[in-house]
Amino acid sequence: MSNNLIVEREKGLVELERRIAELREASAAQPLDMSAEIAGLEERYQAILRELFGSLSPWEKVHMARHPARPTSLDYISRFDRFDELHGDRHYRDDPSIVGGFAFLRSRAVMVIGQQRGRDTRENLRRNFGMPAPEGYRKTSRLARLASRLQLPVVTFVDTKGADPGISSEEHAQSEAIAVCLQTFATARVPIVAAIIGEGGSGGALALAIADHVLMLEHSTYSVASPEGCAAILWSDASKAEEAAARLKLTADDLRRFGVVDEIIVEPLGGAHRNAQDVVTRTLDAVDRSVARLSSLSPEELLDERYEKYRRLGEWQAQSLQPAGTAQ
Amino acid sequence: MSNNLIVEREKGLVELERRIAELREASAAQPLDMSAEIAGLEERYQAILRELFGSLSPWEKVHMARHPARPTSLDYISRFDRFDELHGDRHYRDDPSIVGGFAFLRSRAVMVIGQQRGRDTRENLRRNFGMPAPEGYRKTSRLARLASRLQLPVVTFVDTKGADPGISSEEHAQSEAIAVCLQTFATARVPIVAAIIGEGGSGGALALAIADHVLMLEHSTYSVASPEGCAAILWSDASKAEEAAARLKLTADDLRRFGVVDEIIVEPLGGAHRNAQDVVTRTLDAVDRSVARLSSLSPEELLDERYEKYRRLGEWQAQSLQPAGTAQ
Amino acid sequence: MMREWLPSRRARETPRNDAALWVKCPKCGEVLYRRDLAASLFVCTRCSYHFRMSAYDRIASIVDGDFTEIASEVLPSDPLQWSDKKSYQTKLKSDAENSGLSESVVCGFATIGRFPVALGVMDFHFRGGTMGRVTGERITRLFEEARRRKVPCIIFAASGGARMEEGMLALMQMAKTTAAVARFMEDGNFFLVVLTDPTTGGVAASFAFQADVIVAESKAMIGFAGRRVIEQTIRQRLPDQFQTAEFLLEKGAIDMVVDRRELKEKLVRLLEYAVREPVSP
Amino acid sequence: MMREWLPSRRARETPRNDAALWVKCPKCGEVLYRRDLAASLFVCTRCSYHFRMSAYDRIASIVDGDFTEIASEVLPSDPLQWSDKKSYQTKLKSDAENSGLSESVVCGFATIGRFPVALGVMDFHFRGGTMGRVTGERITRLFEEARRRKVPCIIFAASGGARMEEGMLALMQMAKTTAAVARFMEDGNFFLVVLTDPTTGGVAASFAFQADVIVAESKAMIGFAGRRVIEQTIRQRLPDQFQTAEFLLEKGAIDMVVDRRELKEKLVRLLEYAVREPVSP
Ligand SMILES: [Zn+2]
Ligand SMILES: [Zn+2]
Repeated sequence: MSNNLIVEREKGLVELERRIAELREASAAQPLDMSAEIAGLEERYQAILRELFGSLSPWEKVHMARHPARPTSLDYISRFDRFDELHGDRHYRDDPSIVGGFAFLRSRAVMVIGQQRGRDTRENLRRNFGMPAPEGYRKTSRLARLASRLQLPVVTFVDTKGADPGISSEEHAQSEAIAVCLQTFATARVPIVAAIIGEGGSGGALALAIADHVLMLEHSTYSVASPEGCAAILWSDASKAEEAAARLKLTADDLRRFGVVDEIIVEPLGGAHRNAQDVVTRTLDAVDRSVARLSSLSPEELLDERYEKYRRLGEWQAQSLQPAGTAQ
Repeated sequence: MSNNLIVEREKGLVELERRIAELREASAAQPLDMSAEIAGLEERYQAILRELFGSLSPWEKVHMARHPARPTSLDYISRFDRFDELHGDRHYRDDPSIVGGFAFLRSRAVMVIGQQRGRDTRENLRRNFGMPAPEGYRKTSRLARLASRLQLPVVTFVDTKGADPGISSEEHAQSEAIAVCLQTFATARVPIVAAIIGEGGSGGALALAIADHVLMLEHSTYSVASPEGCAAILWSDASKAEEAAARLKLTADDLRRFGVVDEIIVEPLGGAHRNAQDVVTRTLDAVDRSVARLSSLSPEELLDERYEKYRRLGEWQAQSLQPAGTAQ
Repeated sequence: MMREWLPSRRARETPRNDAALWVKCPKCGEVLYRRDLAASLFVCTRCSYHFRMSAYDRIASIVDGDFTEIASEVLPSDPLQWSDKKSYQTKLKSDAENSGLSESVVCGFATIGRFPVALGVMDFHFRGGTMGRVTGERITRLFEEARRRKVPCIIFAASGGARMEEGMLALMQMAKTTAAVARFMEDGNFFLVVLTDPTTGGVAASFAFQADVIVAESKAMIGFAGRRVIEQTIRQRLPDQFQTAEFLLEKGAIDMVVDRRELKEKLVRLLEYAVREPVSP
Repeated sequence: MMREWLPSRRARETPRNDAALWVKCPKCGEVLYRRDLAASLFVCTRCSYHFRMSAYDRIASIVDGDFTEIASEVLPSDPLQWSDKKSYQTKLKSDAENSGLSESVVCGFATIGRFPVALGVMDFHFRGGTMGRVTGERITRLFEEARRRKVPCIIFAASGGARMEEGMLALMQMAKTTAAVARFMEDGNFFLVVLTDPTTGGVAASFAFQADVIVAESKAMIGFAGRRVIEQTIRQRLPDQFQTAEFLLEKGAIDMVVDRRELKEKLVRLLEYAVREPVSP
């Protein structure tokens, strides 16, 4: 049994999908008209999909964001018109949990940087489950500085449980690595567009997400801490993660309302992996539009707008920042 | 037996020094006038000193530069009016072979950075015999950048056989660390004064010595490679180090003539360690004078002059650069 | 704020939850008379254990005299309408009562060794020093005002990280403070941080590690991930030394470790290098 | 320089000291026909071993057509009047005869994929690619002129380090080239380096590792200290992989490892990101 709620739910669907496919095949091979039967099954299938995925709770979205088949950074990056990967922090190591390099997005040269989890166990081990070490954040800072030097817009893909919490990461000053990354993004003299495509976990995610325009997939999550971590910290009980997920306001809708996210990319019913092709295309379109718009600004305008954006975020007075749906 | 030529030579002197001291003591305790005898011995002592140390060959200077009692960076730094050490490369490690921090030199705030070998075996092990690892050069770059930000002049003390040639130094990109150090010094917007106080070995020494004014102690050496290394590379025979020392033009006089060094600090007969107090004082005076002069320049003037200085150094045409003494 | 602010504020002494006259040192077990402990800046006179210090005690121990607080009118609210066992509002109120603070940081201007400085002091007694919107807002205003005044900024960090109960709005304070710090530093101003026990998570990973000079108090626990999280991840106990100030010094992450009793003198020395023009008394 | 420069210069092919028609691959032992080897850019057709390449062969393999050399009138002299078994002058002469070069670097301007670039190519066949005064002077002039023209600069590094026979004047070229690179880059110009076998010492530790993007050829030996020096220091044999391009990639020191046969295409791709405006043909 998978520990992913969504994967579990999908298991029933597989049987239905198989039956529809079989009927279609039979129908094509026989003179018998089975179109009514097929249509009936398909209607039922769609109804089940709507029932299962039509309205996802925050906790369900957490599982959707972690779905093993959900498109990862490389699924987006490979759909750029071209990608030339750059490696290393120039000091200590190349961290495979961060992938970055030059790319063309529609005929526009950009620097793209993404957090990359594995798409199977082996890759997950190699990529440390998408949790960057300090070397990964230092690679990120280096590439962002290079982009700033060469006047290339920066595009980032955020998909991490969080920064790596291991011993050597502490020994190599994880705090410093993230802090410098934040400072680099805050001061880069080029447009920055970030897309939260999966799990956006804590400061380790934010390190790649200080941006002039932040996109977020409908079922992605972006959170001050993982629900499990939050529950452990506040209630010493990780099993209360579902409750934490609900309280943390980590959904795209909530964050759009708070102004943390600027634009939401709608996902197909059942999640991005059910039509990855389409989701990636629309995401890249949205990134492209933002980069195009931001490219008309001077570096000074960009920096001023970026400063003001984050300056206003979470301003203390604004009662209007409260999510409309939860107002009492 | 010491493997240091100078230390060996000093052994005979010790006996003479002891006898003079004994006579002095005896003379004070007795009514007998021994002043003539004492004067005679002292004259002899001075004569021997002149004979032993009056004119040092390049190879002898190599040994003088490595003399275990020769004042080290900390012997200079401790004579600043104040010193507050700063540590670490902020990434990986604090390298004890580089000592740096804020200091007051005569009432002027500066950033001081020096290569520090050990003054005994234990300290030598801790300080890696004064051979900096990449972390040491990264600490140096960090402090130089900080000085540039705070508009503090930079004072460096150079005393190293060379950069550490170990496995982990290669793994941590020693080349990159030195290259960045050079670039940082080339572009620092504050006066830089470097003093070659002991052995100036290769790129690992130069990393702290791109400066607006370079001082060199009379018996220090500053060389493209250690004589042993040079002999090993060119002749696969490290025992020809003495010959290499002569050829390499590594003495203060040679380098002053080439324009690599701007000013020579004269040492007492027998070397700096015979009157460290005086040598340190005169060195700090000279550093102070240079810093004072350079402080009147704007950052742009400083950078232009520094650029031109190194631009001209080793210019290909200039026959006049040939040491006068060796012209044929 | 008037000169009298100090004695009145100082009436509340660390550790606050212990109303007794005697305090037991958690490290050496020595029983210390509260007034002696305060006189030694909350450092155990026997083993030098550094008790966690309240913000106003800290300020009093560092500034020359007056301290002009800013942004004290910026007060926390409850953007997520958070409630678990208690509501977030209730937690804020009870922390305010226990700590005498309205948020996890106190910001203002003062002189230290006659140097005018911007001073921000975090307090672990308020929500574990976590950074909420108001923490971020106050720190941001401090850097913005310090930039206008062209004075150095000193922050005493003490934090469990970003505050859960304000969700992403808390995390965004990392971005906001970072941007303010960057502008402040780009103008050539001096930023010094003192890491006190404990400094972790979103505070460590934003403004704290962006400082020009990073000082840490003896034995302070400093890191990104919490000790428990790491132990759970690697499934083994960490050495005691791990994530201490002394450990970080060896690892090159910080500039120096200082005993609290020598801290003010050290800060003044450091200011003398960076500023070089103390005001006349 | 005229269009005809290439065929005449290319007559001299690597490896130069072997006049025979056949060359044996030092890695796999395959006997290769010299013309085939040249056609495959001096990469063994069987095992992909990359032979060291001469500067003009390299240039021919990279540029679109013409190459306008600069600073070829800057010629080495003998500042230290060096002489050991042979005089330095004699060594220079014999290296010049064997390599067809007047110094260890050839600098000039060309187009690569229609991008105008400054191009500096070091050659290990001249004094082991060591950096003397003229090497430094030529590279410095290249960066200065590239800065004036606002074109990217590409350097192919191959070096045993600073040249002993010119003493400290050789070492000072690290400072000189660094200063020129810094000025060039401060103006926002793009600097790319290709590390070829071997790149060590003073060249690795100055301009080579200052580049925006660092490419290395497959299996190239790259490091600061020479392998022998390290082995003598640690008194043990190093693993074969140590200091190879692939090793450095894993250690995060370089951006990518490229097979020589794909190098030109890769360089053009990289220029397209950094420059974005190739000239019309
Ligand atoms: Zn105690
Ligand atoms: Zn072969």
